[in-house]
Formats: sequence, C-alpha cells, structure tokens
Amino acid sequence: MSFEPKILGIACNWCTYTGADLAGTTRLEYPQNLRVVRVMCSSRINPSFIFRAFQLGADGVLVGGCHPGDCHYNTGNLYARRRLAVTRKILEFAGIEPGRFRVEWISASEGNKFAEVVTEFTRQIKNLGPQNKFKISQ
Amino acid sequence: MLKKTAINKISELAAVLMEKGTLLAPVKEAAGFNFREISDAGQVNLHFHNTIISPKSAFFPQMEDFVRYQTGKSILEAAPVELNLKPVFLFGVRPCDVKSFEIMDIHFSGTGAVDPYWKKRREAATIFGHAFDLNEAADPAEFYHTLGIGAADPQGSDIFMVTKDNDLLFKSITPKGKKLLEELTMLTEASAGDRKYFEDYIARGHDYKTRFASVEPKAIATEFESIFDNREFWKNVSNACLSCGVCTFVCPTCYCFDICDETLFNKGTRRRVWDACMFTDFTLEASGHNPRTNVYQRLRQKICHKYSFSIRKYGVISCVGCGRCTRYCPVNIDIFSIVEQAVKAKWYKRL
Amino acid sequence: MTSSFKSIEENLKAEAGKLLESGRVEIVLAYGRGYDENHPMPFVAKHPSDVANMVFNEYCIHNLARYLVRYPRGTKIAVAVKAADCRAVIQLIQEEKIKRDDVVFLGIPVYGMKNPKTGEIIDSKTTCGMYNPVLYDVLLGEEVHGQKIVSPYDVLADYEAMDKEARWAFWKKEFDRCIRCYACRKACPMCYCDPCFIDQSKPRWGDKSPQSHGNLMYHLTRFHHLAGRCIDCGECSRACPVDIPLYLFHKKVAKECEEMFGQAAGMSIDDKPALVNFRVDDSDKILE
Amino acid sequence: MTNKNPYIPMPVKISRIIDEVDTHDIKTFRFEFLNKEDEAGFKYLPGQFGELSIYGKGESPIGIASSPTQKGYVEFTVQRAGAVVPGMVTSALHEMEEGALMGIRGPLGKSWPLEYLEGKNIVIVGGGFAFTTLRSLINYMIYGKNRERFGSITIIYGARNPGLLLYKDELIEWGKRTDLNLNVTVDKADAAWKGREGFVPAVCKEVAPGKENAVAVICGPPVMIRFTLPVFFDLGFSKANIITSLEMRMKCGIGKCGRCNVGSKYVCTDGPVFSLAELDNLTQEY
Repeated sequence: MSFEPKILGIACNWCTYTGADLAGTTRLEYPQNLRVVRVMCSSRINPSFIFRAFQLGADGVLVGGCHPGDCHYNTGNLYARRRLAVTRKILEFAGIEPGRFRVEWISASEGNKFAEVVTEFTRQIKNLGPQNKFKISQ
Repeated sequence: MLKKTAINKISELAAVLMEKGTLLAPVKEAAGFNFREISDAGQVNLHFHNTIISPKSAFFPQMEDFVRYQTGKSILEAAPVELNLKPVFLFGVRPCDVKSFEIMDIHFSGTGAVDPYWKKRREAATIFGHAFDLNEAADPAEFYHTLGIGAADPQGSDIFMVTKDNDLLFKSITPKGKKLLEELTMLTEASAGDRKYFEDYIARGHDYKTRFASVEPKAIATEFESIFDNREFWKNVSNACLSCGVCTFVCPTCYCFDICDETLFNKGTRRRVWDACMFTDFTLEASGHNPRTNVYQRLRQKICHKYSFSIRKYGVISCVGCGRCTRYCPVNIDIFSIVEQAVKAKWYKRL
Repeated sequence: MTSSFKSIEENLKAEAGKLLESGRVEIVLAYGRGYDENHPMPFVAKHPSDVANMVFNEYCIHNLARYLVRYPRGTKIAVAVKAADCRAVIQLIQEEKIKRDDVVFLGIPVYGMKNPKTGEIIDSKTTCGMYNPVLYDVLLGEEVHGQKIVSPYDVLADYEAMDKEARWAFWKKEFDRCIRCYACRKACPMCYCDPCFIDQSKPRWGDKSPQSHGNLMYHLTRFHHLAGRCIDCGECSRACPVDIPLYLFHKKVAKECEEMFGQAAGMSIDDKPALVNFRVDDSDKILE
Repeated sequence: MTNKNPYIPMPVKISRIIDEVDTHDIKTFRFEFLNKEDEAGFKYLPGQFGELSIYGKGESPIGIASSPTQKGYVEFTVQRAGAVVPGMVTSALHEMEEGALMGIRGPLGKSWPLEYLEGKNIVIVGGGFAFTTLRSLINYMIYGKNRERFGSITIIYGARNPGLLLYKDELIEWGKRTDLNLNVTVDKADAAWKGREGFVPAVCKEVAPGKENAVAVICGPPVMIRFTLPVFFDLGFSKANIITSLEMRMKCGIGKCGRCNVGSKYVCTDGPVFSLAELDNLTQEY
C-alpha cells in the first residue's frame, strides 16, 4: 500500500480557510491528506501546536494565513511570519526535515492556489516518507 | 564470611549476578556516574566517588506505574500494574546511601500505610555496600561523618565490599548476603590478612573526617522549631535559591511524589512521579490558595522537613550527608551551612 | 592571564557600600562566600555592613539578572553584571519587567571565568563571548581590550555540519537524559512565566514524568520561548545536573534570529524584542 | 484494607446526583460500591474523607458528606473547582450522569473526635460549602439512640444567600426536631426568605452557646473562621474545645507523598480534623 501521509493544516479564518472553502465549492481536486483546523489568525498559532502535531503523528504541517499586509487584524501575520520562521529553524536544528513544515499566504479568493499548494505539499511529504522522529509510538 | 576477587575480574562477577537476576550498578555517563540496570557486564565501573542520582531510584523510581486504563472505558477494565520482580542486586552503594534506605523504610513501610511498591522492591534486593576510598580526600560537599555515618560502615548492607590494593573483599553482613556469597563460587576465600585488613578498614572509616565537626542531632530539631518563624533568617539563607528541583531529585531521602494520570491516544497510566517541595505549584490547591508562595517558605520546608519534622515524626534526621544537594545546586547553596547557621541562630540577630 | 579579580572585588565592595549608604538602592545583588573558595554564591546586600561579605573570583559565574524579577516592581536594585548578565538586564528592561531607573548596573569587565564543575574557561564556549558589559552605570574594573574575540557561534560548527539524522539522534539522546528538575528554567534570567507552560493542566502540553515526548516538548518549546530573548549566558547548561548542552540549541536559535531579524538580544534598551516586533518588509525568505 | 494496594481505587456506581444550589456548581453524588467486600471495608466516621478517582483526570480529596448510619451508599458533596487552577476531577465529575462508574479510595484521615464529643454540648458552626462533613456529623449524632450520647446540639449554618444553602430538605427536617437548636442564616436574604439574615459570627454572638461542657466544631471559609473564632473566645471556649478541619493539597491520602506536610504532621493522616490547641503547635503554613 502506498504511503498516505497525515497532514495538519492550520488555516486563518479570514483568508486561507475561506480560500479552502472556495476550492471546495469550485470543485477543485486536491489530495485528501490534509485535515484543516481553523484559527482566527495565523498569529494565534502557538508553536507548541506544531511540535504537538508532529508528536501525535502528523507527517507534515501546513500553515495558511493572509498575505502580508492583508491581515484582518492588520499585523497578525507579520508577527506570525517571524514566529513561524523561528519554529522552522528549531525543527530543522532538532533534525526534522524542514520540508515537513510550510507557511503559505493564501487569500480568500485563491481557491486555486490552495488546491495547488495542498497538492504540491502532499507530494513533497509523500517523497519525504513517514515522520517518525517526533512521533510518539502508540 | 569473607571472600575476594581481583578488581579487574569484576565483570565476571557482574555476569554471574546478571544471570541470577537484575543487576543495578554504577555506570559512567556523560555527566558522571549513575546506577543503571546492567545489560553488558563490562559496564560496571567502580571507579566512582558517588553517583549523581542517589540509589533510592532502585526502590523508588522516578516513575512508578500504578494502573493502566483507557479513556472512555469502564474503571472495571483498568488493570493494576503488577510488580513481578526478579531478584535485584544493587551493587556498589556507599555507606551513607545505605543508611538512607533505613530512613526511607521508616516512612514507606515502617509507619502508617505500607507502600507496596517500596516494600516489594526492597524485599527483592540484595545490597552490596561499598566503602569509600579512605586514601582519597573526602569531597568538600560531604558531611556524613557529622551525622554519625562512617565512611566504611557495613550496617544496612547485605554484603559489604572493601577495596584492598587490586582486590575487592566481600563480607556477608546479613543471612541473605551470606547465602548469596556462598553461591558465588567464582569468589575465592580471603586470607587471615585480608580479614584483619577488612576489620581495620571499617574501624578507620570512623576516623575518616568529612568537612564538619560533629553536632548533636537531637538539639537541631529544637533549634529549627525556635527559628521557624524567623522570617529574616530564612529570607537570608534563601536569597540565592532558584527554587528548582535539583536538590530533591538527587537526594537519597526525599520521597515526595505526585500521582499523575498520563494519557496518550486514549491509553493512559496512573503513575507516581517524583515531585519537589521546591516547585511553586507543589502546594497549590484547586481553590487557588497556596500556603507556600515564597522561595524562603519552600526552602524552609525542605530543610525543616529533614532536620526538624522528621526527627519529631520518625525520630531520625532525614539526611545522610551524602552532599549531593550541595554538589549539584546551581547556585552552591549548602544545606549544612544552613544547619550550622540555624544552630547559631540564637545569637543570630539581624535587623 | 586573567582579569584582576581582587581589584574587581575591592571596587564592588566600595561601590556597593556607597550605593547602600546613600540610599540610592535598597538591594545590591552580587556574589558572596559559599561553602568553599570554588563555590561562591549569589548574595544579597541590604545594609552597608553586608558588603564585607562580598567576593568576586573566577567562579562567580551566576547570572544575577535572574533575581531581579523576584523583588516588587519599583525596588531600587544595584546588580553586578558581567557582559552576558548585563544583556539579560537590558532584555528585561525591553520586556518591561523592570525599569531602567530602578536598576544600577555595576558592570564587570572580565574574562577567564571558569565553570567550577569542570574547571574549563567558559568565555565564548557557553557564554556570549563578550568581555565588556554593553551598558553600565559604574564599571568595576578596566575595560578588557586585546583579548581574542571569538564568535559565540563558533562552537556550533560541528553540529551544523551534522546531517539531520545525526542531529536528531544527538538531541534525542540528550533530551532523554533530562530528569525534569527544571533547574534550566529556574536558572534562566528570561524564564519568568508563572505558571510555566509545562505546569499547566489545561491544556497539558507535556506529562510530568521524564519520558522522551514530554522532555522534547518542554525543551523545544522553551527554546522557542527564548528565541530572540536568550542572551547566551549559559546558566541553563551549567545548572543542569546531568549536563545537557542546552546552550548549543539556544546559541543556534540566537544565531538564526540575529541573521533573520538583524538584532541580537539585550544589546540596547531601545530595541524591541525581535518576536514581539516585525517589519513590513521582513522577507518571506525567512520561511523558506 | 491491609492487604490491598492503597493506591488502587475501588469501583463505585453513581446512583444519585443532587443539584444542591442555584448556581449549579455544587452537587451531591451518591455512590454505591460494586463489590460488597469494598462496601464492608469502607468503615468510616463523620469527618473523614475519600479520594474521588477518575482515570484520565486524576484524584480529588473530598470530605464524606453522608453519615455511616446511612447504609448502602456514601455521599460526597463536590464543588466544581477552577477559579484559578482548572479542577480536572471536579469538572469531570460534574459532567457525569447517574449510573456512571468511577473510583473511590478511602476512608482516609481522622474523624471528628466522637468519643471526646460524647456527653458534651455540641455547637456546630458551618459556612457555605464547608458544611459537608458537619452534615455527616449531625446526621450521625441525631440517628436513633445516638442522640442520647450527646448533650444539647446547637447548629449555626450560614450561606451567602438562600439559594446557596446545601441540604435544604434536611434543614427543614432538622428544624422540626425539638432536640436540635437549628439556626440557619444568610448573608443576604431574598423576597422569599423568612429566616435569619446576618453573618455567621454575628449569629454566633446572638445565639451565644454556653461554654460549660461544650465543644464547638467549626468549618467554613477562612474569612468566616477568622471572625467567628473571636466570638467563641469571648464566650469562653478554650482552644482545646474548638475543633476544625484543615484543607491542604493532598495526593496519596495515606501519608506517603509528602504534599500535605505541615510541621511534623501530615494533614491526610494526622488530620484533617484538628483542635485549635493542636493547630497552635503546628507551623503556620496551611
């Protein structure tokens, strides 16, 4: 059986989540490996969410937020950008492949981009194979 | 019964003990020595002064599993974790640490409810005590001599070991130790000279001075009671304290624990985990009330527990002077200096 | 060659005495005698007569900035600071935990400080590699010049060269040794959260028992919380009873933050901590 | 329970849940043991406590609210904690329904000193939620022939408002008895309230129980205790004759885990019941 990765998506309510909805309503096809959690803003994402996701068995984590400058709360994603950049470096230095964690800016109108990103990211995670470093064995 | 073997044959003895049961012995690790379950007889290393973590972890491990359960399932399906122990050989315990077992026995199995885990682990174990090297200087942090514990005291051990040049002498102290020693056929009989050496060594152990002069333990409890409310004193001695858990975790007589339900993927274990009276949330109640919010109160609790409450409750000082808390304190707080100051505190007038 | 510890000690006593005498400060945080020469302790002087008990030698490694947040806001405190310690105080001022006006920096220019456990010189290995405090009100010795300047990040080279499998194996082994005594967070001048995330029960981020997953969560999150704030004093690693080289990870995060945000922690009281700040023109490249 | 592992809870079924107060954050849970031998082994007296145990959430020490004279079950009155620290166990308990299974360990701790109380006039003072083990004591003392073993019984019980009074039905029953002097008071009355209005200390002063051959048993929030004690001192009660129950964070309940250590005592095994005279000999850290 081919490897079907588990991917956690954390999407901001105003842009990426709406973008995902749009992708759905326009019947764009993209892989089913992503499970999306909606948050109000990408800056609400506690880096521990990402560590925890990897511990609980995520093979990849995709964070989606508004394009810089378009944040519903003006500056949320600008803080998030810095914070998540650090998260990425920490994962990398701990030995997690950096390709397993991605941040993308996807607006409410970019249903296409959402589908493309998910497709591309899923393929990338499939190439990387299962994530077994942080994962807690059951 | 006195037997001996060459020190460089220690791994042979280890191999025999590993066949008979579980062997716990000092192993050299990154930061120093620790007692570990031996999987390779060559790991046993007696070139140590003392271990970082005390051997209490053999009987009171940092984690002890009580029950396994599944969330969403009935309590009737939860399964208590049974301790099925093979015989355990605890090899190379220093006299001061051996003494700590006696003190912990009073708490865990000698008074009130009997702790089944401590009792079972204790009964399964045969203790090989090991005298300190009397030719080596004492560590500046140690003070067991002050508490009346000799550097080569065999009491409490089942078998006691003394190094003689390139040999290791084994003497059986208890019937349990004698039986085991008889079974250890790879050990050779000791000579009359060895016997004399052994007895002399134990006697010399009492003259082996650690850093302080002797104090009268009984007086200490009273002194601490009289200064308990001297906030100025306690604030002064705790100025540097970080309120971390190092001292309690390395201590051979600290027994506080927490009972935690740890669940993952719907499967969980109720277990006890070491806890420390130095942690801020140790006494935090669900109502939000916390009787010990300040660092000085927590340090006072720790020291008074050992040097005052324990004497009143169990009749013993709950400290064996192994010096670990002092040695590993990040800010060099020295418990015995505080005890010394407390004894002098009658004259300690600070504005 | 080492700094003149004796003259620093003399100056420290004199300045501390003056500050307490004049009432400029209520408390002086410095070093005092421990149970032997090699083990001096953090010391609090509240009366001019206390200063006689102060000491300063190559083993006075503790970062006294740790104690500042313990006193009520507005307490006037003088604190003896080496280079890294001084940056910690500045960082605390940036984070508005203390006010500049409430602190008197007793700057100590020094090199050749030693770890009492190992005897090794810690200057750039586990600390930030600076010799002179970046900010001081009083300097307790001659500024250090002519000492070799070594980047604090040099020690990272070996670890950065490892492939990710080796790095994971390395950190897994290190974190698995953790006994969760929390000496690292308690020794850290920047760890002042109450309660710490790891002690929370809702949500529970990590179990209390010292198992791999909880240890990993605790340490990684702590590294993250200190990103852009860690001033590389190395106290966490020295406090650790089992010698986990936490300083390596902190240095790595500090290095990355410095590269990405163009700012090192605790260098100026006018800075804002890097992670509670942003620039509109921060590049998306940092996410790649 | 000598041969049993004291850390393993006994299974019980929640047979009844009573919502006690208007704010719905205090409920009384009635438990029935699943094993007969557990029930037989659970021999308790008023004032003792038990550890309510829910796997996955933890354990919570709670005073036993029923009296041993009530056969076939035990009751615990539990307030949902969580103002500051999220009360994992109490929240979970409040979500549970009748018929659910959970665990109990106990009985733990020392009871009210019944032998000492015998033949004496008893004054019971309770405030708010802390009335639970006092209720146990009252039901024990008024049960059948037990009543003869005690002198007069005066009860002073207060809550912030009528809606917060516990055990309302029992209060009515007790009020009908002639061998009890029941005084129920509320800090602030509502339109329907016909009883007393006033704080507990003031009511104590008014009722003024005599000190002769009398013992006061007091349980309540710290602020009530602080203002009530002086009233009893003024009435001439000695410290040995004022008895209270301490609250402390506990885990094991059997004197091993070290958490509830106050001076040389463990609240879980040496208490929670102490007289003021005993408390005076303890370090003041609780």
